[in-house]
Amino acid sequence: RAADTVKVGVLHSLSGTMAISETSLRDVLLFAFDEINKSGGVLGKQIEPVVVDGASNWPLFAEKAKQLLEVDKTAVTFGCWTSVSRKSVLPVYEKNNGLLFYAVQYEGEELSKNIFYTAEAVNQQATPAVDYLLAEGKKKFYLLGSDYVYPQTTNLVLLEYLLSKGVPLANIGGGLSKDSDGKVISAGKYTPFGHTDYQQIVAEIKKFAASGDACVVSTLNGDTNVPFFKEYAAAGLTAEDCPVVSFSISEDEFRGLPADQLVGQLGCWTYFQSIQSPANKKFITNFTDWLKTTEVPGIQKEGRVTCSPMVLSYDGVYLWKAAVEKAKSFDVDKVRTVLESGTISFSGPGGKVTMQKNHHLTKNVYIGETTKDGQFKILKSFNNVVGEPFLKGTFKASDGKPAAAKKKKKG
Amino acid sequence: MLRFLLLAVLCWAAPVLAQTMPDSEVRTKLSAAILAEDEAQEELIQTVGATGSPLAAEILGLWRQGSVYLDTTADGDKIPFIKKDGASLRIDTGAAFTPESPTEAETSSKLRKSIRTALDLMEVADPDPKTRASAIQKLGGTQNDEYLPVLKVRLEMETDKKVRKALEAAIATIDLTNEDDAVCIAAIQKLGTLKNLASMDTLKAMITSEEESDAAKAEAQKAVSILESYSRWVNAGGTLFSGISAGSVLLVVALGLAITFGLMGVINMAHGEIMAVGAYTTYFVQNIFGGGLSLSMFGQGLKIPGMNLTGSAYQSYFIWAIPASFLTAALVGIALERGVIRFLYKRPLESLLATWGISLILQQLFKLVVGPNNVSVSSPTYLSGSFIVSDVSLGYNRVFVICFAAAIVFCTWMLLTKTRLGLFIRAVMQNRQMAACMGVRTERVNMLTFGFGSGLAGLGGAFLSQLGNVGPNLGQDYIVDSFMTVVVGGVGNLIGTVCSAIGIGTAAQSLQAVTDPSMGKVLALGSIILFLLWRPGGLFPTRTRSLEG
Amino acid sequence: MRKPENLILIIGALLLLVIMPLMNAYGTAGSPLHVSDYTINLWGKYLSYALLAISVNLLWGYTGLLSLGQCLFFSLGGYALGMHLMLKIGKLGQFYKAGNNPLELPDFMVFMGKTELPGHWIPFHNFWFAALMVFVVPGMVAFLFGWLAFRSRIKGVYFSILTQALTYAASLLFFQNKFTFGGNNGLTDFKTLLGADLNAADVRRNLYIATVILLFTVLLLVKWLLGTKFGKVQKAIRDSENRVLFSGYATTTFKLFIFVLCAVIAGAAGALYVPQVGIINPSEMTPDKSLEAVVWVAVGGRGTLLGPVYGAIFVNALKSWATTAYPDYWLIILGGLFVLAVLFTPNGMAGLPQQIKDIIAWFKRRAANRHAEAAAATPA
Amino acid sequence: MSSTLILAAEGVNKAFDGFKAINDLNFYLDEGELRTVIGPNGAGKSTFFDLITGRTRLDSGKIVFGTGVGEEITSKKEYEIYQMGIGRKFQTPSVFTEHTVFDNILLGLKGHRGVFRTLFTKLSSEDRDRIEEVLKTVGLFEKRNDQAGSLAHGQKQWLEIGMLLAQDAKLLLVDEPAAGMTDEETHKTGELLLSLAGRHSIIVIEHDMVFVRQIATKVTVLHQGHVIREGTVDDVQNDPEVRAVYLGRGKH
Amino acid sequence: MLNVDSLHADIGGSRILRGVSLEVGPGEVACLMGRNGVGKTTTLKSITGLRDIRSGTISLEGRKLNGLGTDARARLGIGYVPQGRDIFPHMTVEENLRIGYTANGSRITDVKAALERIYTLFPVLKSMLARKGGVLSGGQQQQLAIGRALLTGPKLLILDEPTEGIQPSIIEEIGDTIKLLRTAEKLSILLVEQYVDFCREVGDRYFAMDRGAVVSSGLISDLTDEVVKTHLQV
Ligand SMILES: Nc1ncnc2c1ncn2[C@@H]1O[C@H](COP(=O)(O)OP(=O)(O)OP(=O)(O)O)[C@@H](O)[C@H]1O
Ligand SMILES: Nc1ncnc2c1ncn2[C@@H]1O[C@H](COP(=O)(O)OP(=O)(O)OP(=O)(O)O)[C@@H](O)[C@H]1O
Ligand SMILES: [Mg+2]
Ligand SMILES: [Mg+2]
Repeated sequence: RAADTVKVGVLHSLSGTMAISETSLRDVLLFAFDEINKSGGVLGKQIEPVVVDGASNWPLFAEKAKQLLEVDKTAVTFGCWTSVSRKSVLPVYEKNNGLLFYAVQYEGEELSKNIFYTAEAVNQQATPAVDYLLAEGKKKFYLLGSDYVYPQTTNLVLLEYLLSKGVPLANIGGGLSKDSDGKVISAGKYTPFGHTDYQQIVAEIKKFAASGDACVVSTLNGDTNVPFFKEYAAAGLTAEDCPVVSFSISEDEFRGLPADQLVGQLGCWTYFQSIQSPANKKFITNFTDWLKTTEVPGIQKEGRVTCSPMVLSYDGVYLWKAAVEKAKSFDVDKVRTVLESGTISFSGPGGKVTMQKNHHLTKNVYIGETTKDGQFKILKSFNNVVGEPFLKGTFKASDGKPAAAKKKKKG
Repeated sequence: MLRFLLLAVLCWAAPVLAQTMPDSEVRTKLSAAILAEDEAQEELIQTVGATGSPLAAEILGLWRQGSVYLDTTADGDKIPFIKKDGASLRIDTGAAFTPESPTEAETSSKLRKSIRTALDLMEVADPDPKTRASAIQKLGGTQNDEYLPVLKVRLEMETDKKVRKALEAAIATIDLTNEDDAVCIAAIQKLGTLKNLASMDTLKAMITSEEESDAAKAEAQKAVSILESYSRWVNAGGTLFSGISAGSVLLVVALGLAITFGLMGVINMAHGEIMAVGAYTTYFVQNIFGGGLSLSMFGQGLKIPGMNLTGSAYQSYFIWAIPASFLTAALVGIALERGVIRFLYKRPLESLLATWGISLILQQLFKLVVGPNNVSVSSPTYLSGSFIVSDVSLGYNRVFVICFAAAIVFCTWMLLTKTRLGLFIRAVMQNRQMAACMGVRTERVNMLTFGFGSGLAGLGGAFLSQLGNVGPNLGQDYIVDSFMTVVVGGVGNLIGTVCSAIGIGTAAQSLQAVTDPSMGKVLALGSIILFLLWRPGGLFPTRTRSLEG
Repeated sequence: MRKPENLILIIGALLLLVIMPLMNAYGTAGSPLHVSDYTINLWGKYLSYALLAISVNLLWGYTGLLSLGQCLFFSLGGYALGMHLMLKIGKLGQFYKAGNNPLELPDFMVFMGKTELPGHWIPFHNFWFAALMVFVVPGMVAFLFGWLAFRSRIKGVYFSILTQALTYAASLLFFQNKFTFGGNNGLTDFKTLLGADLNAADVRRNLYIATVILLFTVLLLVKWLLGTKFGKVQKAIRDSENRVLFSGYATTTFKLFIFVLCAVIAGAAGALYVPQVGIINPSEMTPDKSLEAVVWVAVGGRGTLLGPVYGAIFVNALKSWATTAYPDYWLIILGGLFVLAVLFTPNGMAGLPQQIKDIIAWFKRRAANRHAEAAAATPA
Repeated sequence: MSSTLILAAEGVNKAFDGFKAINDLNFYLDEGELRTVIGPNGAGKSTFFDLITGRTRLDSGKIVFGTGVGEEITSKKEYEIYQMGIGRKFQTPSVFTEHTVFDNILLGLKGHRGVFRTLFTKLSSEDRDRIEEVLKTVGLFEKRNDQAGSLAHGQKQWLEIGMLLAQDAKLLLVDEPAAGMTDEETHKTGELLLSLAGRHSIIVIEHDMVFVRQIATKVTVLHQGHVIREGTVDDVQNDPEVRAVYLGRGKH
Repeated sequence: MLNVDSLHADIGGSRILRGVSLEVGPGEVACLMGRNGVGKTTTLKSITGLRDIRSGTISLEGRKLNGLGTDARARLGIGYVPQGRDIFPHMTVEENLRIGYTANGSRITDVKAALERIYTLFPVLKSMLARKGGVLSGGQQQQLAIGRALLTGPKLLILDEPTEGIQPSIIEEIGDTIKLLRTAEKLSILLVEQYVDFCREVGDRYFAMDRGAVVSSGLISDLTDEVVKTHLQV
């Protein structure tokens, strides 16, 4: 039996704080494996998933990664959501020369030869979103995020980016932090994990937005979005007054938010469930059907949606399959060489994705606004955006003086 | 009379001149607008808006909320319609009809924004002063001098004090862009005296702007300093309010624990999960009032039908959810007490381990029964919105929490001090054996007390569903805070819990206001540490003469 | 009671210190006589946890001070060594290789925009300084905090909540990027320790052996401590602190001493833990981690010498196994186990043999009674 | 102050939430004296002991301990006062319930009480002998390996007396030693106390007048926190005020 | 009234009671005596249900109490004053008393009169109604404990060394009260007492215990110095 199966690791948190997000990725991965197995497997071998629970506990992630590589000897692992979980397993993959596919938007600034990032890089989410908002005539940007590395790094990039687009410092909200010489080094308002009280921040945003043309760029993470948006709605702020663009709310997270109070808020991802392509339709139908029949315990069957991290996980599986088939081997070095050749692509539910030499994908980026039913209506798309992990320092402030509010004199 | 005047006013102001339009024409225009695209659509909206017709207002309002539908007939025509009392009414004729394949008419934020402006203009004459004031403020914020005439005429006839103030501020804000320096300066002064905070950013920008005269800059500087000192007061007021409301949330969350832990001495690590039971109950009640819900329990599908209520009947779900959460959580609590905790009264420290185990089990059960994601609980209309009291905004939800906290504290206090049961509870908690010797049915009292404490936790959960996440981890977010509140107040002391909740809430919010949320939290914890070092028995330590006390 | 304890200590030491490493080094892979590198590494982790549990137990089980912040000291020890390991990455760092980190700063500092090494990091280049700090930092923090706390006679749940607040505040502080300890991601991707490759099997084995040695040293220390009069005073404090005070002992000093000692043990445990798991970050300091350590002690047997070791190994091994075997149900299994443990083994795992003996004795007695009754019932 | 005094309390006041438990109390004890304090329930007798041992802090007045100049003890910590040589038996027996009877005495045994001393000094054979001697005196030798928590009420009383003996303090404060003892045991306690007097200074609180008569040379009567009489047993017993507030009309 | 027949009880593996039998008739005061640690308190605790027994029967007015909980026994009419008082420390004196007459429901019909009687018996309690039970002096707590037990309106009152720590004048009054309760209200009383004179004064009957068994019993008039010497002295 062992001869015609290949072990594949699934390393996600199925318990603890991150389970609310990561469980769906486990589900879609199992679906992808079943789909592949039905159509003959990979190199004629059936995929045998090894599912382990990282339990939102970072040292446990490292332990589980070791187990997958050293005990189970999996050919590849799909997993991790948070950056810290990825950081904790990275040395393990490098030491054992393993292969990890990582599918969740992240801050970049990392490139390991053993990890392939199907995730959105900052330039596949944050900067296109800002481009869109600038085009919509937004002049003031309030940067809000959770107090950890992804938001901080993203906002560092965004600060450079906004300045490069001529947005004056005065129009960047959330607070600036300066070094001893008075030079602005970072911007944004940060709240701790599990923060539950957004009264003051919302009051601040309300003031910030009172003069119009403002928006909020939110890198708030997971759970904290709910209290934030509830407070936002309760304070009477709407997307018309001051839209919020969030990078961490996908359709899946939306299930926990009162969608009717959020209509019109923006999201930016490389996939939306509402994409009207045959590939996506097929994906959704097959996934829903699979959910009905699967017997894996603990899989939620009702009211499921699809979202970008799920699709990027799914894409990852097929990219790996394509690479293995091209390399005609499961050997990590061979698979990596093929993946790095820039020739492996897959036409997934979110459009065609291609693995580049820098271990990131080229893919389409979509901006959408939320609708009452918890979906996104696509407003704009950017095609074939090249993922770039190292962005900091690439945007230079525009040399034009910061534009002061123009006085409109009747001419 | 009023309407006539307004129409006259609007005629000057509207970008496209329009005569009073008969309803039929309004309908045609509206339906055209709905079917049109891009600029044409926006123009049509402004035209219809300028009529001031209440019919237009109604339909535009519906459209904005996404309640306008399109029916595509067999031959590809599209008919816009609305739904009213179960019937579908065509917009172009107002007649009822049976749609063939209805879809929602699309809206986008741009579109909604232009509808919003059209509606704002109409709302300047709305009978409700609040609506009027907010519409006026928005018009002022655009600094678009085309709106000036409308606002000025309105000012002449406006009697409501608040609306007048809004009108004056709006006019002054628009006047800031006036090229006549005198008008501009007058406007700056006006904004200063009106203490109009919304104009602060604009005024600040004027100070550094190269296009302003020095006199105007100086005036702006003065106005800004007036506004800044006023804003400090407003901020302080806001902070105080958010402190009290945050404290009330803490109180609602910790009160149940004050009973189960404070009075009974059970280190109840499952307190948070019992709150989650309350929150999930609210979610269930909401869905039963609405469209029902389907669960997949351990892979088995389970459909719970809903009552499909709408409007205020649906909105009243929360009123029902409150007692329901109390009861469900109380039942869960009683089951816990009977099943596990009653064996541990003599070993209080062990209750920590057992209830921690229970909390793990419950968390995973939530995941398996309701699903790993958070679920969505919407706020009923009466809990969203806010009062504005001299520029401090008091959210209804927050005011409600404060009142609610006060109410449950009062009830709990009455129960514990004024009833027989209360007396027995305290007796049993202080000396179980002796209470039994007095004839108190200790088993029953234990059960009821734990049930009551759990019920209170359930109420806390019902409330949190209005403010934050409802999901398997709900409890974990609050457990540390709950224990801290109870202990800082002095274990076993209800009044202490109240004071400590309000105190911690206010301190945390004030510290957050002067630093940032992360640092604020660190400092709040720091002050708790200092406080406990200063008063090692909590706010109201209990004393006895026994050596162990 | 004493005898089996000594026996277990000796057998345990032999097994963990000699046999397991030998089987790891010389067993042929795949044979039943082989212990894999993975297993060695895993046990290294469990045993560091066991050390942490011992420190919790010394405080809670013997002195009655339930610290819900013991992981703070564990993490501080871990961070102290982690900082050294971080600096030793040097030229192997990603940004150095990419050419934009000539100063060999830790990578996280580079991308958070730091241009020079913060002053308090500099001495950590030296291993011996870092090693000293592993003990000094947790010890100092414990001393300062304990001095304030015990001086104001804080005790019971108030002490627990206070320690919880402390570790919670510390975790939030370390969480912040500006605090210069790597924020949420913490310190990770260590490469070498004293010049040896941390990923090499023999280095791992040596780390494991170091952990075992420390574990048994601490166990012997605790055993000795309990036998002295100090141990009796300590236990009396748990019983009735006021009475001890009226017997002329300055309980504050006693508690402070034991608190600092426990912090140092926890710190050393953390320092051994970090190179073995490869990461240290603020989530290790959150209150629930410390609570977990308390749970190990309770499961293993509070107030017994070996209970915490059993508890830490058992719960963590169970977790390792169940998160793979039953990823969807393991919390229910673990939670259910805790409940059952509380209800049926009041003295934890360490008390289990005694409990079994008691049960057998009870059955015997009952049988004897039956016999006697039957004899009495038969009319003479 | 006279050099023969070992304890002097002057103008001591203590109020709890407005209730004056000790009211302008003046009390002097000579070295080696055995003094009995009686008084109605709630007169403030135990509170007086609390004040001496540092359990409660006084509101005003001062308490001086020691022969010669003496030392003010009112601001000292409990253990410091103990280390100066004041031992106390509490009214409700309080022992280390989870220690054996032997260890209870050991903890009470005279000796150094610092952290390092307790860590590194071994139990000498003299100490062991002393402990066993005390155990025999209080009749608990057979129970020496039992947990103190499992003792009966009266046995705990004895154990606490034993701890006091082991301490070998200069001043012994004994609160109701005979409560819960049989008449014979009460008598034995009396003899024990008498044998200690002289070498130690002792204050005994007691309600059992037979016992008081057995041990007392000088009796102090406390009422409402104030000394109302001081004198021999007979003086006190015949005092009408004492009879009214304390003894009652009975045959005492 | 109360019948206890060959009670055996263990604590932590060692046998404490070895076949204690005693009975208290209606309106009778029985004194249980014995040296320290012979098992008097344990006997009382077995009767009130605070301790599990191994064998033997306990019955009140012919009703078997074995298997009933402490609270049920209390409601059947057993009032208990424990050794060590066991006042509810954080409740006021008034609340401590209130527990007495509310927990047992209807047994006391005239609460006011009952309270008055307690106050005349122990005047100090009346002046301390608002004070927390835990701060009272030892003797005051003892008085409160007796008052509280009387307010449950018991048929059988069990007192464990009630005179301990109480000033002489009040001991006398307690004695008088016991006599009064016996004659006027036909209350049965089981009294543990070390103080032989007190027993002689109030008792009808005595039981002397030694090493967990009743070794001598009879009418109080039989409690000669001889008996005291052999059974109550070492
Ligand atoms: N902490 C306190 N708070 C309030 N009142 C107190 C406190 N401590 C003592 N008291 C009161 O002070 C008075 C004196 O109590 P104390 O215990 O000294 O009496 P005592 O003379 O020892 O009586 P007894 O003979 O009954 O033991 C009592 O009325 C008591 O209620
Ligand atoms: N919890 C316990 N564990 C073990 N032994 C106990 C326990 N409680 C009491 N004993 C033992 O039981 C015996 C009888 O105790 P009990 O309290 O009934 O004595 P008593 O006759 O009431 O004595 P006293 O007059 O001192 O109150 C004593 O020898 C005591 O050591
Ligand atoms: Mg007293
Ligand atoms: Mg007794």
